[in-house]
Amino acid sequence: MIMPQLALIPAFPLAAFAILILAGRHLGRWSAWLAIVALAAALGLTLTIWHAPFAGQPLIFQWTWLIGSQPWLLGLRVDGLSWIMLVVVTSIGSLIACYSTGYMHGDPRYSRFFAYFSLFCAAMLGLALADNLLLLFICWELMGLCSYLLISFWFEKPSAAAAGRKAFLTTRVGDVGLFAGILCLAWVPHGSLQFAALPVVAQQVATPTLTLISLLIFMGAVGKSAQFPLHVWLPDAMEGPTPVSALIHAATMVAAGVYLIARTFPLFTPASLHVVLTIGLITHVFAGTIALTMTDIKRVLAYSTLSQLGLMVVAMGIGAWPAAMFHLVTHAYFKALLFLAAGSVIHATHEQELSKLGGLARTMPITSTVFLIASLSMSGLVGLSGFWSKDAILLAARHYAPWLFWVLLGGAGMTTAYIARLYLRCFYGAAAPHHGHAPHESPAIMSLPLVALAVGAALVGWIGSPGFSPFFTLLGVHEAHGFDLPVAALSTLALAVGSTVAWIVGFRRRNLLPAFLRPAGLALYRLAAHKYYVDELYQRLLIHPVWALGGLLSTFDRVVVDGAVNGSGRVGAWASEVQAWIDREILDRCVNAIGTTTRGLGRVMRWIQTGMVQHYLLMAVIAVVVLAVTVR
Amino acid sequence: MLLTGLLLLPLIGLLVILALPKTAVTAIRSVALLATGAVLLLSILLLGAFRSEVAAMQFVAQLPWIPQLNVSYHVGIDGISLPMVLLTAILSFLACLGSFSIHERHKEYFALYLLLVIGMMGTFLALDLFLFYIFWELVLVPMYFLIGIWGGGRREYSAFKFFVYTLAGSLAMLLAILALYWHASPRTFDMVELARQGHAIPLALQRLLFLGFFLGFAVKVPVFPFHTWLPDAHVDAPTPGSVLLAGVLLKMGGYGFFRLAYPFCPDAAWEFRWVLAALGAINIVYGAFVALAQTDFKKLVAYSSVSHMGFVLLGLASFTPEGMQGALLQMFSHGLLTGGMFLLVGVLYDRTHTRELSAFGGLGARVPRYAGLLIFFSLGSLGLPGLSGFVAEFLTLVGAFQVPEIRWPTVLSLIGIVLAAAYMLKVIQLVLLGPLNKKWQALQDLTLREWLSLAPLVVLVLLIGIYPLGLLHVQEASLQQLIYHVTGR
Amino acid sequence: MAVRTLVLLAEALFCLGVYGLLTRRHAVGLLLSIELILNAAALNFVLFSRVFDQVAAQAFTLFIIALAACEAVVGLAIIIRLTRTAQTIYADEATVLKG
Amino acid sequence: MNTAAVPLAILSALVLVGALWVVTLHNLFRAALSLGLVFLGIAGLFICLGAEFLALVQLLIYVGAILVLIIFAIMLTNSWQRETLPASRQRLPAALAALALFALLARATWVLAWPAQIPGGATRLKDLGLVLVKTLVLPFEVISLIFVVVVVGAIAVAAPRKGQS
Repeated sequence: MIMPQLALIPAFPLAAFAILILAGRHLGRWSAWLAIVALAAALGLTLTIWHAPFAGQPLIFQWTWLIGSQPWLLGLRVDGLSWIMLVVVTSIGSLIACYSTGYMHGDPRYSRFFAYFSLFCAAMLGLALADNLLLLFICWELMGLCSYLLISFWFEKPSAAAAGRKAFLTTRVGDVGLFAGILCLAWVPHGSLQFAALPVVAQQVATPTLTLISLLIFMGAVGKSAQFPLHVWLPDAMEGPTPVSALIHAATMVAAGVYLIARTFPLFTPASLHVVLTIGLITHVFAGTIALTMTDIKRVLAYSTLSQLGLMVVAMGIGAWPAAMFHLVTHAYFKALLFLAAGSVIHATHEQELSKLGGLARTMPITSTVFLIASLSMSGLVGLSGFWSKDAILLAARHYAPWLFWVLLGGAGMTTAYIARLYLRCFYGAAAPHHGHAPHESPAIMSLPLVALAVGAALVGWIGSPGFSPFFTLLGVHEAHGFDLPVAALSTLALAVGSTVAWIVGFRRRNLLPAFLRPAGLALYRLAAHKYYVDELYQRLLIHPVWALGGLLSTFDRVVVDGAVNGSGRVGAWASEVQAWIDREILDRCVNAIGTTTRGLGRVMRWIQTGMVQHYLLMAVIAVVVLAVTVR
Repeated sequence: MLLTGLLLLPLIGLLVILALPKTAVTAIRSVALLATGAVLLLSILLLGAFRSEVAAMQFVAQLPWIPQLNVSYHVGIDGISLPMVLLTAILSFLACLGSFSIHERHKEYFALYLLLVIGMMGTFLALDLFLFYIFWELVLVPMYFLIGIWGGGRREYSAFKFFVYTLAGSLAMLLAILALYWHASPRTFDMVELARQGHAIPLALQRLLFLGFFLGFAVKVPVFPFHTWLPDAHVDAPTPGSVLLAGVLLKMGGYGFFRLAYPFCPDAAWEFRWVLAALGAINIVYGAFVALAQTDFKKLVAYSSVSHMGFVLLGLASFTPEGMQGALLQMFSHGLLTGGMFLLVGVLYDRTHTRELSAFGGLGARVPRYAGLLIFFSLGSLGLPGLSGFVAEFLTLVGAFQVPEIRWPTVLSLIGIVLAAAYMLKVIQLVLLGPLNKKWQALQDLTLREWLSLAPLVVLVLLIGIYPLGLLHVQEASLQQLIYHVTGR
Repeated sequence: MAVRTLVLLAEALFCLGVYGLLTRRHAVGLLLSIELILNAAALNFVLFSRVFDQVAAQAFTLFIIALAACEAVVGLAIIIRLTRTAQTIYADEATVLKG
Repeated sequence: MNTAAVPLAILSALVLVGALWVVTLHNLFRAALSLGLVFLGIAGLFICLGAEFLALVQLLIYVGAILVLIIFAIMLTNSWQRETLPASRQRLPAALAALALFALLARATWVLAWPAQIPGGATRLKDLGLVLVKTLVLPFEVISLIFVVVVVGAIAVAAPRKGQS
């Protein structure tokens, strides 16, 4: 079914961006409402077309963008997968936009914030709607730009400026991989960039090529979803305003990598899926351990995001892409909520160091409650959203390999541990002394979205729960998994263990390790607290060499290449010196002789040339006479 | 007739300026602006009247000039030259607006400026090699004086280097032109006729001819290792000079490949495509690396030009519709983007009299409009989708990637994309972000005139980035014909 | 005989004019000499008009008189100008043309 | 010698003497007056040749206008007060050249066969007028154009410039 009005969905926020960037200064606080209304309109439009994805009929709108030996089409497509993304983005987006009106209140670049915010939403919606890799890539890059602009939003802080640049460049490395993947995919025989054509392509193309293409595409996902080798930008991205962290760096953009894998899943071969699984697993475990040691609220949440994204990628790696998508959705809600609640804390106390926080449960009851709900949901308390999605992944893992199941179960325990540690130290214990006014609950415009998201974080998982699963229907998967009691029991056990450990070690500060293991434990702790020194490693191995190479080539350019030019110029000058000598000593003599003669003649002529008219006339008359006499 | 108008209008402006007294600065400026504005209008009319489905030359005008040598005044345009003509018209108008910040010797400046416009236009319009060469060389003279008189820094050195370097390249081209002339039967400078005879030239001679043309154009493009005049000339040229230098003069080199080197020596061009591709990749990566290390704003942008022009070479080497479209579009887009960048550098230099990147910092808070535009053009340069640079680079890479012989250079040049982001973000970070440097507390934001000279570029960059089809349709037929001419496919 | 005499008279007049043109140092003197030359020509025209019975020749005399008037006016204007700017009216003192 | 030759001879002598004075007299004012003598002589000759109209014009324009103009100019430039002009340094070569020129011309004139007598009769004014507006209409018009140019030019040349008194 062809529907041009699909273009309206991203067009609303895009229009809001255009208005805000051009005239935002004059709109004042109305700029926020413009962004919210635009997003709400996109949400409304998305909801009105619900029947098509459920009926399994995709809505399509295509147009020609480029021409060459073949026309290059861009297109929009709404099917179950993209519809889910649309709903997630627009619903969370509009709630976060409401929240931001309070959070960003009084900022000198208030309208600019909402401009970028709208552009991001437009790009994200475009990405979800894209029916081919080209448009997806375009939106992908635009999101990267918005991420950059929003991370560096408070650019007066050098750390924020540096973080934005780091984010952009790191993801760009991944993007080049994705770009190369697109290039390959476009020119393998029978290649096509249309998602709908990918299953056919996968059958036609040789497996090694396919592995290469899928790995290149996965590289893009690694960059955007901050998977292991390219994860370094995400924790730094917490320099941005907290609503941005919530929307872009937790709920939507970073999940786009997972969405990309889901979209291009037919291309992935077993070999490349192994790579995906490995990367995801490394990220999951490794980020989880770092999250245990971080002392900054937002950084804990950032590493938690990394870990959860790793979990989704693991699910992709074992082929359970519907489960991964399911976790993406539930994660979007509870992680956005966690960030917003953390933002509420930061807004109230102007503090994000765990050591300087505590006992906020009394002064900020709403924030405390929603934070608890989100934490429990993420930890997988039975009945809450996170439980259902994590359960689906655990089930799939058990089918894949038992060892993986146990590792993921450990990961689940770790998840509970770090989030419980965060919650307890933030909201319980002795209230930290505060400078100035006492912390207070955030205004209604901020707490209402919190409550709304809390409802989502608690209940949204039910759409994928066994027995009632419109979610999987939307994705066109009918092998609905049943409720597996042992798995549920084990995951609850992991939750209990994790939270107990967090209570004892993280909150009460008891060291449970036997004495002989303590040095090793401390070393491990240090390693994790320094993020395994990955940043430092990159600095040494990558960034310094690149800059050094730039400097080297620049010197080479100046000294060698330009030196060659100037050198040949100098040789030319020298040659002309020699020639000049010859000219001066030999040729000039001859020339001078001619010159002297001429000058002598000239002197004679000059005597004639008196400048007096009568003189000339006399000459003329004499000449006439002479001519008349001589010429017959 | 229309095309002759493109040449006559600036000429009339030039004569009027020469007749005006030195002191009538306003009148001189208005005449120059009117002349370039009229050229712009005329070229837009041309675009309207252009029939994009026709591959052959259009609006042809031919008058015998030196019949003894079979030289004629012969002008015409096709889908390859029309974008270049448009680019020249747009940039000369906007740079003329930007020239209002010139403070001394107005009469000479604007007279030379219009002479430069005539030269550039003529190069893109000429269909007679003799005429082409005259216009090609005509460009050098005013540019030499623009850099040498109104420039800064080591302007005499740079102007001289520019002049001699380019002239040396042109001599190689002149040799090739003369060889072509003597080889053609009947002897002619008619480019259309010479192109028709292209395949008839023996391959050995074609190689030599191609080498000659290559040297001439490689200096102009510029191709590594013939590029070192470019940073010096750019840095020391006055702002409008840099704009035209980067925006139009470099394109003359690329255009030369399309119009001369490829049609006249098609077999040699086909044979040497891997050389072009390799040099293109080197340009992209090398230029980007060197740009990364620069501390002078203008020099950085100059090296970014080296990098970006590499894409033109890469696209040219592909002989695929995508690649050629990309190369031509890259020339257009790079003209707009670099033109904008240089105008912005000039704005900053006018106010602060420094171009050291480290001397700035935190300007984003002080001059938000300027910051917005600088970010816009930087993003365009680093190839952000939605802006013109991306379309061009995408087409180029897609086109080049499908040719097995030049696949590895293409893959190599992907590094350039990351590096482009690195040096452009470096600029943004050093100039706009961070705490405000106290020295620039009273910096003034863009004035209306500066805003007017930049806004059209913004619109065009966006337009091409979002709807490139318009320009691609214009180019399509002629490029298809060229590809068919060279490859027979 | 009379015709030849008159032609000779005109020639003498012409040569006297040339002599004056070559020797007069005063600019007005030059002008006077030129008038002599013109009158010599006029005399010839009228004479030949009678001899060959051509009325047109007389018309040319008229033209000569008219041109003489013009020449006198312009010459005098130049002389006045010269006295004002060069402070000299002697033709051989105005040597701007000297190489 | 017939009677008709007498006035011719007198007039010729008048003209010659006047012309000689014009080019030799040191006093410019007197030279100008001698030029008047020449004009009168020429006018007389015109009458003898049957061109009465031209004689009238000659008197009116030359004597009445041009000569007066010249005398005015002499007076304006104060040249008449200087009694003697410094002699030109090229009088001798000039005289020789002029004589040579005359010899040349006279020789050429001498060898030609001229009609013995001047034909009689007078030119009808109507014929002259017709020639002017028919055959010679173009030069006639050109002359008028030249007049305009001369008037404008003379004013432009002689008018005092800005900054000069």
